[in-house]
Amino acid sequence: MYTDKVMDHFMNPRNVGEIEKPSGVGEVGNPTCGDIMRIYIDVEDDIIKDVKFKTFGCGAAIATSSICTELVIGKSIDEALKLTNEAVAEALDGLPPQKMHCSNLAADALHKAIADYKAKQEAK
Amino acid sequence: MYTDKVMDHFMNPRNVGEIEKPSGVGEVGNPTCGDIMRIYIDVEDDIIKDVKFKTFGCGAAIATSSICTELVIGKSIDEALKLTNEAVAEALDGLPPQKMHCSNLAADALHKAIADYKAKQEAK
Amino acid sequence: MRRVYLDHGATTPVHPEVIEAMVACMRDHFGNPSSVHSFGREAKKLLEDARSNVAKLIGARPEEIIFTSGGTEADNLAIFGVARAMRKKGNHIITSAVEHHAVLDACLALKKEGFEITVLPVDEYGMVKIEDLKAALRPETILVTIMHANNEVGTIQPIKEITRIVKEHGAIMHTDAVQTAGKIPVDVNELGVDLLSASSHKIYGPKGVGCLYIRKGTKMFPLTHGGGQERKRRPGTENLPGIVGFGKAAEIMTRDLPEETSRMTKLRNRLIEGFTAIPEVKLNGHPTDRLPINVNVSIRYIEGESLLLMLDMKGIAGSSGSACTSGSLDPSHVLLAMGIPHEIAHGSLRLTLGRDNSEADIDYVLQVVPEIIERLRAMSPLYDR
Amino acid sequence: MRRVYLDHGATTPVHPEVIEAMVACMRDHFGNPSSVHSFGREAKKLLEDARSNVAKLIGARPEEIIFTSGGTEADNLAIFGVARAMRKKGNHIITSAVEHHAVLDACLALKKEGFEITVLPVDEYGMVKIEDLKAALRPETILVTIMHANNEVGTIQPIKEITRIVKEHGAIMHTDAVQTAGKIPVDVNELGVDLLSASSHKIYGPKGVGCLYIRKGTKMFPLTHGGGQERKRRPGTENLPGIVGFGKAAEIMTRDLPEETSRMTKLRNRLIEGFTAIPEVKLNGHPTDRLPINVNVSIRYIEGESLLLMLDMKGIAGSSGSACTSGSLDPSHVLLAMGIPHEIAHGSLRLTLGRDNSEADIDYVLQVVPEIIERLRAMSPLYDR
Ligand SMILES: Cc1ncc(COP(=O)(O)O)c(C=O)c1O
Ligand SMILES: Cc1ncc(COP(=O)(O)O)c(C=O)c1O
Ligand code: FES
Ligand code: FES
Repeated sequence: MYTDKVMDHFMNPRNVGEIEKPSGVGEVGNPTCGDIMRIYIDVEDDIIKDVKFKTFGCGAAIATSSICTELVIGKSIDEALKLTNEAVAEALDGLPPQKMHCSNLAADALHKAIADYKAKQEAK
Repeated sequence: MYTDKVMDHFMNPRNVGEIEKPSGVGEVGNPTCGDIMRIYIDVEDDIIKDVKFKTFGCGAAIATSSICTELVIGKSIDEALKLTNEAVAEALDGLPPQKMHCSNLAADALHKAIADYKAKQEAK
Repeated sequence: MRRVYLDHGATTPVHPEVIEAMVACMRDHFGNPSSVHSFGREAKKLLEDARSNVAKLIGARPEEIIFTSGGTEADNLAIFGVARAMRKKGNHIITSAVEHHAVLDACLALKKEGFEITVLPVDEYGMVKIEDLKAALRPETILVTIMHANNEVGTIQPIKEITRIVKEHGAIMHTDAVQTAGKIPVDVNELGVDLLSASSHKIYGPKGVGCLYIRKGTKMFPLTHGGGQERKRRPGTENLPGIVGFGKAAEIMTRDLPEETSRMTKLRNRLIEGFTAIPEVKLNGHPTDRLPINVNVSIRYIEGESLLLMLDMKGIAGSSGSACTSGSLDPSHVLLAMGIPHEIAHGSLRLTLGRDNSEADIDYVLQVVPEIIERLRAMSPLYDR
Repeated sequence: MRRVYLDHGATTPVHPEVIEAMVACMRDHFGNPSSVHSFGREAKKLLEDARSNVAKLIGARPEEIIFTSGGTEADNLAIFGVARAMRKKGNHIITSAVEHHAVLDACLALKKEGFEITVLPVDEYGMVKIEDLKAALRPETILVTIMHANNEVGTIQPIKEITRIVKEHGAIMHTDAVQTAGKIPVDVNELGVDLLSASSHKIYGPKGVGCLYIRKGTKMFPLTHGGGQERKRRPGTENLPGIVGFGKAAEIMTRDLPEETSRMTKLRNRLIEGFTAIPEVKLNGHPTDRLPINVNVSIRYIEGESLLLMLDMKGIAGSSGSACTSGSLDPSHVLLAMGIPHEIAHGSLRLTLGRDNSEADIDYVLQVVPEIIERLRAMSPLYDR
């Protein structure tokens, strides 16, 4: 069902956890299945220094969460905002059709975390 | 499907053929399946001395024709008239349910032959 | 005693490689293809490999194949499925008088649901006439279902031409290819059909499995409801060993088709020559447009069942009409539709060849049969002369 | 790696004796049971022997057993068959919220045909309440279909009592016994039901075959049309190898039932104790009126699929909800009907035991599972503390 890359990220997820004092936090629930992801980002000079996540969801949800963190660490927030669900799925060598919706979770949560960061910046 | 007795009478039918100058002949077509039987009887002093048959029909039709001839040779025509389809089927150790109608052929043809004989007698 | 099986049109022996594949499936990959775990994934792989093999046999794409419990279910699924889905568009269905009961009886059942059914007649060879089809098509015709080759007399219908006309008219075309898929070349795109039924047990696969080819975009309802298997078109835990067997059989048939076809044709022609040399024995069905495995003759003055029984005592297995209707007393509806009189239809014999038949088998049959015919004719009141 | 199959509720390995019987059937008795000749008669005998064995498993007479392509078809045949035959008498059907999709979806399809469907709720254990049934019965109720035991949570319904009420009311009673026939004692006369569905692949027989018990005198229409097989209630060439396998499986289950039941119950109870000792893990289904093979637990803060995948990496095969719906994203309709909240239902695990499981398997599972739960909880945003 899943590619080797999905299974690798599922069994050995990168960057699981929380960031003590995050620059931004985003949490989304997947409207299709009800699964949940929370993402923490640590931003310095508009560059994403660190990302951590927690996910309640299927194998694809956990794997996309994991690869998403890898894809954006070291990127600028503008670059990170360009990350699409398709790009996430592609980085995992694809997802089964009925699991494409799972890839939404990661990118959406990331975008939300960045929005949270931006809102906090403006509030300063 | 068929009992050993049916198969024996089918493979080695008794009294197949015609009688040159029969005392009576009966022919019936089976209303259920269209099969045909013709029976010839040779009667002397109201006793059936000889019987022959010809049958165009299924295995059960041939076997019942055969056993029917055996059952009535040597019998009086009154006794022969009492021969029922059930008795014919029973003498063969039974017939499959969907083949019970085949046993009609023999007894009906016999009764018709006897009627033919009687009619000829009266005509004399 | 020598046993010669000549009833391959009714069912075939299961090919040893098919049995092997099924045993391996049951022994090592028994999982439910819907399950997430490794047992399920292994089963799923076998299922999809089989689907590819069956698709290949008829030139289809794997995703156009829906597995069923046999040809009967495939026919019913096609006919009820289209009728119920297209009811708003029209209520007229066309079929032919020589279809298998799975098609005919499904159409009759739809009649009770308010559909109108036109049953096309056939000519003396069992062939549908194109003019009749053209005349029968109406604006409200939603489905035409005509078999590829007849199971009793072996006549092959001009499905490609029929389909062209049906498609031009805008109706859906189904063909029952239970007797052809695996026996003669069948290609859904060459034929152009929207739906095509096939069955495993006619081509050395196991009984109880078949398939319906459904061209992408064809609207139809399922017959049964439940789990989401087979793209929701045919729910229920898949008959995995059966499907794997069907897949293996399809693979073998695809491989051996050209060779077997020419071998069968030779044996068939010898049988036909031998039988028609007997007085008052006549070939039924088309002389050339016929299945390579099919011989069907009418033997005057003789009734079919007693002939079959006598053959059986000599180890020869044949049939009279189709096996499915052998419980019935009516003479074959196919022969009657071809204009053959009742009592001659009653005396028909079908011998259908297969991979296990040899020249020696034919020798044996041609040696044994004339005596049997003579014996039965001697018993027959119709054979007075 | 150790492989522990704990998904016998989804499907079972095929018993070696079953495989043997099927191979013998395919190798030596491949005939069509409808054929007149010796090949056909041999096949017919195997068919009827299997029918006797299956009948015996559920205390029925052989002539009351109709073979189908599985539990799904048996359920559909029962429900559509009665509905269409009894339409004139009434249009109301009662079922329960925890039925298998084969029953629920068939009922929903009938709704579109104008039938009224009452779906009885269940209590927290998944049990139908007798008062609810009584309240739902109407003069126009023609059919009540309630499963014998639930496939997901294992709860056994009081079918005997339910049937008594339904029969007093004059309606027809069907029960889906796919999860019970062969696993706990099932006797159609003791239960009193008119119709009962069973399936082969849940009891170490092959997939793709099942049966419907039809009490003599029960009026029903067929689902499909064609040859006269199975007393015209289910046409099509019989799946002989599958049926022979089902018969053998039924024979083995009849023989081994008491012993296996007590062995399964012990293993089940160990699993339940082990799981419920883990914090925030709760048993689903009835604590005592449950299948001896069924364990179903909700593990808070964890999602089912990822749990299954982790177990799978350790060689343990389980399921989350029923296998047939594993392609779907909705949490189990059974757990939701029992009042379990969405995200807890999402984190349910079903382990179903079988003949091949040992005490050592249970040891292994109970050793592996707590770590996995811990790992997944550590990843879960719901498990903040
Ligand atoms: C032309 C044709 N259609 C349909 C069928 C039915 O197929 P099955 O036996 O797989 O149900 C048969 C054979 O019985 C057949 O010959
Ligand atoms: C309770 C119940 N009913 C029906 C079915 C369907 O049976 P089958 O898989 O044989 O179609 C199943 C299993 O999938 C089941 O557990
Ligand atoms: S199913 Fe919910 S995220 Fe994959
Ligand atoms: S079927 Fe005609 S007499 Fe038997």
